[in-house]
Amino acid sequence: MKYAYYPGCSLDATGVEFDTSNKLVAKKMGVDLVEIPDWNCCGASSAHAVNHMLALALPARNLAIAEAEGFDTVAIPCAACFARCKTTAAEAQSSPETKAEISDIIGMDYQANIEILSFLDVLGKKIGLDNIKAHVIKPLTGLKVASYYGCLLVRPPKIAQSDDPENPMVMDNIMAVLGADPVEWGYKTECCGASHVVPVPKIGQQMIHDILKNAQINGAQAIATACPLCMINLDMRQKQLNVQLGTNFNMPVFHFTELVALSFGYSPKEIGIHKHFVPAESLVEDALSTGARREGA
Amino acid sequence: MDVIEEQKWEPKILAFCCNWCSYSGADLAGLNRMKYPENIRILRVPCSARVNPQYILRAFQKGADGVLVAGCHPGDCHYSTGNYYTRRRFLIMKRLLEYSGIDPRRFQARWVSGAEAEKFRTTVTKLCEDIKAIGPNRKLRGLK
Amino acid sequence: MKRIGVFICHCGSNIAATVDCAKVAEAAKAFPGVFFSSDYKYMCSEPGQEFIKDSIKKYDLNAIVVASCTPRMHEHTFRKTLANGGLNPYMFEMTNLREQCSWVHSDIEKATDKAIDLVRMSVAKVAKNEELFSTTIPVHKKALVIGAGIAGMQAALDIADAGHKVVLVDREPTIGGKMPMLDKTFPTMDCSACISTPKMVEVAQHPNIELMAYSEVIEVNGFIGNFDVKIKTKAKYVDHVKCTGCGLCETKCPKKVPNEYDLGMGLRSCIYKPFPQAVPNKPVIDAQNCLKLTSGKCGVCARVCPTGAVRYDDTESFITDTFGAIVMATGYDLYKWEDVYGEYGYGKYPDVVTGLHFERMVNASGPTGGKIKRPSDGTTPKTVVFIKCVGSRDSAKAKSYCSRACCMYTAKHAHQFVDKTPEGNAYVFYMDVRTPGKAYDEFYESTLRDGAVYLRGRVSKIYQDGGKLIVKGEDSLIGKQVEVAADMVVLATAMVPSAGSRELAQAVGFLPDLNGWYQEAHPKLRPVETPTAGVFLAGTCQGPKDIPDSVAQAGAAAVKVCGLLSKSELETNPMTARTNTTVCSGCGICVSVCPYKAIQLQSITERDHHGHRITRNVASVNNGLCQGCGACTVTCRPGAIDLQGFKNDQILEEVDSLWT
Amino acid sequence: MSDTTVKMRDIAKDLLDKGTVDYIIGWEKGRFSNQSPPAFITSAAHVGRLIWDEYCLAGTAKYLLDDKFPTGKIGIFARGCDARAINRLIQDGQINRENIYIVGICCSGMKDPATGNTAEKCQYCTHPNPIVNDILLGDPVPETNKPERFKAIEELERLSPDEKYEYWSKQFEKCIRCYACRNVCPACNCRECFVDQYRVGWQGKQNNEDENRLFGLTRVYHIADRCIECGECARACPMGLPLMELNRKLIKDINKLFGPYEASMDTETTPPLAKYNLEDIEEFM
Repeated sequence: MKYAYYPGCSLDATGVEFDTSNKLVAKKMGVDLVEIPDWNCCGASSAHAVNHMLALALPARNLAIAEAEGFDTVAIPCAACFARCKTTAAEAQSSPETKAEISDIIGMDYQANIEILSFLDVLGKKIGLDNIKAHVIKPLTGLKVASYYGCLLVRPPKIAQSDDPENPMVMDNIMAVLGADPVEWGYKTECCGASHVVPVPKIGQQMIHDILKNAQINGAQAIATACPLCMINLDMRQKQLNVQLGTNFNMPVFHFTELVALSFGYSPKEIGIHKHFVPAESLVEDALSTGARREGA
Repeated sequence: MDVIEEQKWEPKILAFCCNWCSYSGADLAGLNRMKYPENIRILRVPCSARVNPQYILRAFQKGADGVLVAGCHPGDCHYSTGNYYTRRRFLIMKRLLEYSGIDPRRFQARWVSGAEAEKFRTTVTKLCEDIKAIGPNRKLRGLK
Repeated sequence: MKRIGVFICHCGSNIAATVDCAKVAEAAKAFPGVFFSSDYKYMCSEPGQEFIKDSIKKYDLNAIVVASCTPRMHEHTFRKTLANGGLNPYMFEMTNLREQCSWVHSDIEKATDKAIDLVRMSVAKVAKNEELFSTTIPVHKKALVIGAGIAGMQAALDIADAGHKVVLVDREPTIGGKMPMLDKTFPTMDCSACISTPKMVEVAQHPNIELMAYSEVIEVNGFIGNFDVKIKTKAKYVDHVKCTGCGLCETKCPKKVPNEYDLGMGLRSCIYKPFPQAVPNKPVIDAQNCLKLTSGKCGVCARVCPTGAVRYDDTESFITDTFGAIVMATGYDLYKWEDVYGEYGYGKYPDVVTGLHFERMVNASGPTGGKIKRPSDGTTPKTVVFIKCVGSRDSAKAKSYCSRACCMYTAKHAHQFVDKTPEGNAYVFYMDVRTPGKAYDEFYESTLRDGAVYLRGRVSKIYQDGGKLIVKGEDSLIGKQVEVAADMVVLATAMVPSAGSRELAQAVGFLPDLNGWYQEAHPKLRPVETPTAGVFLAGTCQGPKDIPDSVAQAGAAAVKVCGLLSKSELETNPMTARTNTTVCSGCGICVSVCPYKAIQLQSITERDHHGHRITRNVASVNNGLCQGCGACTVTCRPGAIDLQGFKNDQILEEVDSLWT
Repeated sequence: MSDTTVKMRDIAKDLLDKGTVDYIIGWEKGRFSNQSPPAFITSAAHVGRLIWDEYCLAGTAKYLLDDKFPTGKIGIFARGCDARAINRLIQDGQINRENIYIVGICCSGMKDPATGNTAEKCQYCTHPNPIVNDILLGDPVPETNKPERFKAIEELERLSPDEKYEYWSKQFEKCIRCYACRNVCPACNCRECFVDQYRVGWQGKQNNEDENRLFGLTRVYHIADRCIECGECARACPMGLPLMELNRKLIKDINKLFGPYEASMDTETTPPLAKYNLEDIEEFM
């Protein structure tokens, strides 16, 4: 399998472990990820609020390059980038005029026929659970994970085309084959408030709080995310929350591919677990060791 | 037709009306003493689905200046589904007539319920006006 | 050779004021085939009719045209006049000079010209008329009612009380349908079982009603007055003649399984009656679960039965019977919300239940003995959220129609909950509150006074939060998001046609509407008839209804049936389709368009032009079924199938007459 | 001699020898090099007459109507168009599938004897391979749905009513009412055609432009949802009326109005005018 790979800005910065783990996992699975040459920011979280055509043109340029490079599929880890690219494709496909206008703006011919996959799709749909299971050498036995999808991977349903907008399962299923124990919880697809925490912290913090709380109530030891924005939001702000709202959250949060990479035998260090705000190594070590013990037994 | 005839020409329009809706709609127009042009000749059929598209050709051939087919609204057919067939048949026939060069305004199909006296009146009045505007039909006329 | 008489009616001044009747009569004399033509003041009057009869004799007329009012008014009158005058009543055509000429025009000259044209059309048509004779078909004075819910029972009782035999079929082991499952009925709050079970008993004891529970209609042939029906009775494994219904077997049966009647909330034995007041009050064996029937072991029930009524070797049995009329009363099912409403948890939260579950819970004879308990842990809920329009009025996900009864039963549920749980809170999420019915809105108002909180808005999500169900929704009146931590959620799920009702409709010979409800023959004027003559509708099979409406409609259907069964034979309308077999090539297109399944291909044997005997198919019309719409005639390219009274040549003559 | 011809003869011989069929309908060489009219081979001795070349224009299926109640099986060579014609006759209840043995031939098109170019009926052929057969000759020919076959219709549609009328008047004044179009048409399988009926008087017998037109328009409506586009009518017309421009107009509209439909691709599908859809487009409000 050979995919064009669009990391997006976050994976160059706050989400670097996501990038690392994606590549490690892909390598192990024999998937060839080719970074789109000269890619630009997709404008997520801001462009669409400012200028509609701009919001379409930015992702379109990256997609057009990928098409020009002869790729038929692009893999996009960041949920926000994914959503913007899917939206762009949908609008271009539905209206030749829009497509023409976009092509005109970016000065390239955008076909809008390249397939756009989130990393969940890549693992869940393309690579497949059996295939993943086959590569698991260090199962995360008993690790109680709350799979968190956020909004952009499932909404709007017609565009995101996730497995189920109300109750997506693809990440839960992946966690299960890693030997982890996905918990049943209610905040899978609630918004993490990423775009609120800065302008109106009160609202944003409450949203984060609700998510963490619900995960906690349902017995999760950790949260797995599929979006660098959600990740940073849930991970980085726990301390702040504890101060502001008098809570005492200490819930490790992961990029879901980090957990996959771990179970594939990569060390927490090479993945970058130590870079997390909420310390996660110990939890991981425990999980891995229980796994090892069970294996031994 | 010579000029004199042309001047006193009055169109003759044949209207096929289904017994249960459109024909009683026309009756209601009468009960309400609504006025509409004398050019309409109503031919009563049990259901608009009884109207064979060939009759339309025949009417034009014999000299009709316009033809109307009227039936119950879809869903209200006395025979439950008849007018659904009517709809398909005349969607096709309308286009065939147009294709063979008949002015589309000369043939119309309309749903007129037993209560729609007003709709019946306006429909036939409009039809008459249209046809007076486009003049006598000389197409499809048998060489008599 | 036709000798046509034309009679122009003045209708006092109604016609004469605008149409020169004498002139029309005069003009008619010149029309081909007209031997006599005259005008007269009132054709429909006694002397007017005498005038026609005398003229028939005097001028030896054999076809008549009367130009007066609309045939929808007096066609029948004049047909009788012809009959009395010694002519076949169908040698008659009527010209509508009043409603469609004199009343709608004012220019006398033009109106008169038009009148002449209209009469010419009638003359041209009548010249092609043929004598028609209506035949009669016998009526079997016995009715079949399919479905023994409240509607079916009511229809059966009304028909039976009128003195007709009725066979009442239900596929369940007991009759009664859903009404006995309910606790109380709005708005009067009287006990549902207390008013429905006596009806069940009445049905069972009625001398004119033959009850066939645990049975299904599997085949219907024939037509109005003569439906041949095949009915299957499932294997009961209990001889209901011997069985006294003592119930000993039920108490001794070792295996218990979830009770369908309690929607799985309670248990029943494998030899069981669905509920104590079941009718017939005798058990059947559930072959899927019975140890004896599945594994050959056990056999306890047979051993304990004092009358030896248990028959493990019982098999399904079939009967065929002939009925004059059929009443469809197949009722409804609840929409499977679990399949589509992920936001409500796809049914994975035990404490999210349907209204029917709630009915069983509050029902004193239900699985919880009338105590409202959470299915998950049996505790008493303090906060209950009711969600209306689950599946109804939701074209995006489910059904676009309104299920009509939910607003009221939700109000009832909310009332019952706050009533039984003084310190409890009831929240109702609604789109609209629709209470069109006697004392309905008052009931809703009282529920509000009881303290139920109505929130106008949809619920976007339900999720489990520890022991609580968090219900996130919108209060669109204050434009705020609301969140309720509930102990239990009750969904008012949509009504949908009962399973298998489509297949049954097709067997009987008509098609359901888009949503699968049974289509009435006319939405306004024939609401309890179906397009198939002799088949009538009662209750929710025709569309969502509450109990009073179902009962009322059942009564209406019963009256239609009684009207039909009061005749010993039906006169068929002779103006039906008929096939000219020499022209018919048996292509069968007409068969597919007939709304009444009145046309069938039938093989005939004849000699071909080489003198060989050949057998070929031709269309044959069943006059009992044909209603004379003529849809078939247009599909027939050579006009082999033609409509008596509106034959192709008649209509073509009418058309031609206008311009010749 | 093409090897298809050889195969044809072998199969025919085999079928006749074994008595599988009483006779077999195919083509033979005609009087002129550019003619290969239909042939009826009744004995193995005559299979040598059978031929397959670029002039086997005539349809074979319609002949089955002349022997609707055969004593034994009838063999028939069928190209794509003939196969659909056979389906048409079966669906219209005229013949029995059990009574015929179909030797399918994948057909890459015939020549117009006059010009030597591809015959018009073949130029627009959408199903060159027999969709129904008991045995198949030759390799399947790639199929395309030839949207260009509606081009002529679209051009006509663009004309004004008077221009249209003028165009068709010119055509119908040529018509000599020989009914060849009807006689070759597999959809025209009535026992008694409306136009031959005297009693009902569907239509005048005079041969003039308007009666001709009435016949033409009525006929095309009669085959509206059953025409298989074999193009036989236009081929058979001695006066060269562009009859397929009428048939294809209706086919085009039916597809546009009631969804994709090709007549006689099977023998079950109810023709569009014999059914309805509650959601059909509404122009008569």
